[in-house]
Amino acid sequence: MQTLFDALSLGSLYALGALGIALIFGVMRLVNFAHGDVISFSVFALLWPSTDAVALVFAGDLPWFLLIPFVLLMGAGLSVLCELIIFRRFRGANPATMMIASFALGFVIRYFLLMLFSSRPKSISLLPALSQPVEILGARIPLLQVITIVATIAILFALTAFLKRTRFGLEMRAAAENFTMARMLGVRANRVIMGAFALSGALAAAIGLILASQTGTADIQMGGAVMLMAFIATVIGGLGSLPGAVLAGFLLGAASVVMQTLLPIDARPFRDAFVYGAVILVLIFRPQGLIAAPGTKERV
Amino acid sequence: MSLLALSNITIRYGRLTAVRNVAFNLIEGEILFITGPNGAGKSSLLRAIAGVTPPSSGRIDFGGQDITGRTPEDIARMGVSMVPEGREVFGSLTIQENLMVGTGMHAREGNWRSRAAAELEAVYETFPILKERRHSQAGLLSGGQQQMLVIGRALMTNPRLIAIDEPSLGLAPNITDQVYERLIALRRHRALTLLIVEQSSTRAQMVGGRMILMRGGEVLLDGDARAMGQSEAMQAAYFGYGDH
Amino acid sequence: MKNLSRLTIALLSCTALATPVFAEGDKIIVGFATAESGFMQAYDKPAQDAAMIRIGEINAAGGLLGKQIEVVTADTKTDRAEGAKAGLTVVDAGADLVVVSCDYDFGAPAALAAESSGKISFFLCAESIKAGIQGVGPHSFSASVLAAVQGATMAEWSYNKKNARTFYRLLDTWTEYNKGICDGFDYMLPKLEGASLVGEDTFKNEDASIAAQITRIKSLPAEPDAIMLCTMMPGAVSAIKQIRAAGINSMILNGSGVDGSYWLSAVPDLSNFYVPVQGSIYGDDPNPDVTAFNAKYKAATGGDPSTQYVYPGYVMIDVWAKAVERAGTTETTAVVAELEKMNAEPTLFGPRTFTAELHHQNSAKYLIVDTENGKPGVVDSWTISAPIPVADLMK
Amino acid sequence: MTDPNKPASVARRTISTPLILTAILIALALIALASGSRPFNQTVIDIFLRVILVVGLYIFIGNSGVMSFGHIGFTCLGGYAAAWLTMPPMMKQTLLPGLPNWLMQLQLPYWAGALIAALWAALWAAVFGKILLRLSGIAASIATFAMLAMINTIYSNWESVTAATSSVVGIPIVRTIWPYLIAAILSVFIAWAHAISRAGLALRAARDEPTAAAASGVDITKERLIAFVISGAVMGMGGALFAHSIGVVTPDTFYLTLTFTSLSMLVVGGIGSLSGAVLGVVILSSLIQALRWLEAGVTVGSTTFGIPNGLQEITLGIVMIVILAFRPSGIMANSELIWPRARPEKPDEMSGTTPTQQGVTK
Repeated sequence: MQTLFDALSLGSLYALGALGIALIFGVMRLVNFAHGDVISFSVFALLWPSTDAVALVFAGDLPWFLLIPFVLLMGAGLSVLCELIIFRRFRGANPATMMIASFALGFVIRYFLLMLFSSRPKSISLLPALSQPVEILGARIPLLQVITIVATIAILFALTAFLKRTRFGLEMRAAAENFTMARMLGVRANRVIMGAFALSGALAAAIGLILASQTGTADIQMGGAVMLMAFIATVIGGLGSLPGAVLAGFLLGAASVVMQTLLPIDARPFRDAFVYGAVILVLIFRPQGLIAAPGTKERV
Repeated sequence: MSLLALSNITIRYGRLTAVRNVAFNLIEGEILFITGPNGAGKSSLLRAIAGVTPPSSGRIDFGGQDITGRTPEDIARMGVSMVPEGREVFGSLTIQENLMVGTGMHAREGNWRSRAAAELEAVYETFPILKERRHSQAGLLSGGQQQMLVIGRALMTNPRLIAIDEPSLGLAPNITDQVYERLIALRRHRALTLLIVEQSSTRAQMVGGRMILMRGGEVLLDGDARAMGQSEAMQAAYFGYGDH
Repeated sequence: MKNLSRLTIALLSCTALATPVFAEGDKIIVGFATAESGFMQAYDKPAQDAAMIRIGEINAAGGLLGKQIEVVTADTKTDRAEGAKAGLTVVDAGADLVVVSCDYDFGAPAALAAESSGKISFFLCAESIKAGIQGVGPHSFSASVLAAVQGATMAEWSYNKKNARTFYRLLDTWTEYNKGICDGFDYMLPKLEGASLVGEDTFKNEDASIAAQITRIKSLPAEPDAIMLCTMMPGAVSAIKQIRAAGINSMILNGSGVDGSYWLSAVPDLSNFYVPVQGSIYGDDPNPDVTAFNAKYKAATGGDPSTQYVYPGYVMIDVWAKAVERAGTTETTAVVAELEKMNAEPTLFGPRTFTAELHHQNSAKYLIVDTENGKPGVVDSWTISAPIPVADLMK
Repeated sequence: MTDPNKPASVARRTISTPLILTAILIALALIALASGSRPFNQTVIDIFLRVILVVGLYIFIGNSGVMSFGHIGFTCLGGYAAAWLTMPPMMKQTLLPGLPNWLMQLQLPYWAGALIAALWAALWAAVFGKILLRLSGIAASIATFAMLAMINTIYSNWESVTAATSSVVGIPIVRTIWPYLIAAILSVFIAWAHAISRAGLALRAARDEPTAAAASGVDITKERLIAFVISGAVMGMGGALFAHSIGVVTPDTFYLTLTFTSLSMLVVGGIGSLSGAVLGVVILSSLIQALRWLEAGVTVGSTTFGIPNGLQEITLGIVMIVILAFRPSGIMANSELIWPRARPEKPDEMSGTTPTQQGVTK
């Protein structure tokens, strides 16, 4: 029971991350290595620039109903800015070039944060009320874990509704699958890509918020680990497949938690080696991903 | 007045020249077949018109406006609807969603669905099979059904010109017949202009209308399809090719 | 015999090579090959500032051997290859003492560069036994105390003073420092009669969630008396927060790496939380000189010390200068010999001992800081009953 | 199907590329020598090491077109192999007690260690390649990343053999520049020889025209495996020399940062070009060095805290983005440095945009 919650909450983070990467990958075949730095940025947006060890909270003290939109907006804003200034110039460049450009961009964001905030991890208390345990079905579970899972599910539902019900969502899904065809049907490329970046940035901010409330830390490298897992989830989920990304994210989280639980103590530090081994196996048996959209072909 | 006018179009890919100095006009309401062997540059020409790969030199006008170098979405919004080769359906979307993709450009978010409803009904009327399966994934349709879907999808954008690349490719002859039957009927109904690329000229001769024969990136012949079928030039053009 | 003479020749040639080129009559040079950027900067800079304070004091009092101490710096960029370059840079600039990064892993390349040039190197605050003879060479020292001593101190103190009998060991496998704390704990635990280890687990500092590890603790039949948490920043905050959020209220024992109040806001009302420190940054150190130093540090840098890792930098210059004074020269072998004679040499932050076998502290007087309701304060002080033998440290 | 690309004539036509690159490397070494500064010497050693690594990456990525995130794993294997082979047995007993006895007693000179390290890395490249290279595209990239992460996790935790995350010290330090120069030149020639070999040509043909190449009987998986193993060996050698350059190895040295910096240098230089690989390193490294000097130039008195931390890295990132924006295929794109007079008929011979051969098209 408890393990299930553990797996779900870790999986939620990976799923949200994978979704953010898959959205952008879908519309412009960009593996966005700056995603992790957008996560960190959204958290630091809550603080005043300072190189002291004690975090000077700026927007972090807002009540939650203002705090959450603020963070999401920061993530979306930065992401859109990246697209406007940088990625627009790389439309149609080969994937390796775009990838390295995104990596360089992430590098710039990271060191920009370092310049303002120093490399020392800062401690912040976000939404402290969430650090209390609650009783669910006989298990005492941190409230934050519950909220993480619920929020992820809510985000997933909202996103699904957005993608299914609205015109913009429909255009985005069409563009993710076949960008040129969508344009030939009058779908505006810039708008869709910008929308994808905004959504992806907001998702990154959501992860940042969850991570920061969970760990109580703002670290310029905090987004990196989640992004790597999310990146892997995107690929094993099936390229450009949003449901696949989510499914794979949850599976990776579950694999990680289950292995931590089942492996003997001596093998536990090697947990990640087992997880990555499993990733290789999945890739070999399903190179097209867990959920490959019918009729799509790899365009990388 | 011509709806579409191409002048001196040349298209290069690196050192390879796919289309050389092609020029022709298309009158509103006309039906034009572009035929010719594989590699003649037909598809390149269509992609240039749709704005996907702009020509290296030359100029394209549509409805009196210069559209050379415009983006595909701008050109689509001006009324050019493209049905590319290979029936590029959105496999993971349902049929109805496929049809709806192209309707967004004429509507605001609020009245989008209601405005598209009439169009949708019209397309379903033309292709009843699409209505029957409207909630299944497009990737699961047969080739003929997909062809109907992409034509229907092109119609949904309310175009002035539909450009179709190889509508008969990979379809059984009787399905092809059906597809053409619908196209002709549509043209009559809606005063559509049709630009159809086919490898073989037989279909053009059956349907009638104007035909352009291309080879090696150049226009060899331009004239009435039925008349051309008998001409010696046509035979020569075809016999020049085909040693492979 | 033959070997010995060859060694002597080698040593002589080393020093012969090193000294004449840069021997400058009127000043003594201390070279800092430390991180001025990258994540180590956060650890190096405070300790370096403290070292600068001691240098300032010495210079103000007339200098060392009558000469002023000058400082040269080179940035390691928190990068090992750059570290080697930085080490060479300060040696080439004529450094008599090479100060290297706080962490063993990041300091070692510069220390090795100093060692191969026959210079004394001092780690600012490395707490691995390798930061010294064992991992660099006979001229290398560390200014701090071994991590193992911290783990052993916490185990012994909590056993004696808090009556802790059941322990849980949670290790973050990220760094040697973390493992060092747990090694010290492992060394001490069997010596405590009636104490038992009821479970153990590992995690990674960067793990986004340690929920699975916490679930394992919670599935124990009874909450352990104490959790020995061997980790460091930034993962420590996350781990502590998650442990408390899961409703586990056992006392948490730590290494010095989590000292500081700057992060406490992240875990509101943290209680039952114990950290060993060399000196208190909270203004309640039993030694008033420490509090005076804190004021001096604030005057020099504009901020209070944020953790106890400021202090080793001060100690470092202090003991080195004493050794130089006693040797009457900055020449490497003579200074090393003087340093190795130090036995419980008093410093502002506790006694220091160096031997020909160990250039590090395998026993130290620690203050115990207890955090209750988010307020840290010194509650006790403890020195482990016997130094940890070098053989145990090397396993 | 006539084959105008007989190896001998191809070699003659393209030999100028490795020769020019060698000249650049030698010039760098001479500058370092002339400067007489030990830190600068170390900087040039660093550049040579990166040349080895990036050329190693080029051998696989450049020729196959498959992005690999895993090659630094081989560097890790090489670095640790060098430690096992060249450390004094005394040190090994304390630091790495889990080594088998014969290895424990062994102490080889650094060059022999580096050669064996290269073979060791090549061996593992063969094993991993056999498993992974049936994949292609981004799935292959992710699989190589998973491989890197596995190697890293194992080396970070195998206490008795790799000392886990702690630094392995006692590796003899080689501070003279020549071995690194020779190794860098060697790797350039290996890359060149592979590129003009039948395997290299076939691999590039498969990269540019997969269907055509498969139709003409190119076994893509096999050709990729060959490139993977050769590049693995070069990366392994680079890892070994890296270990000797600073005398310390840790697993996290050979992880994401090194992966991305080397990949960046390759992409900025031009992913499909050997000259690009070398120039990418030289240009970006010079840029980094220049920025450091600028930074140090602001030094006043005894402290250098004048410039905000991170400005140098930000500049570097921006410069990279700008280069890529203006030259999306990298500085060299797909071409190679050649003597002007020796310009062959087909200038892109080396880079392998070999025109599709007749008889292959349908």
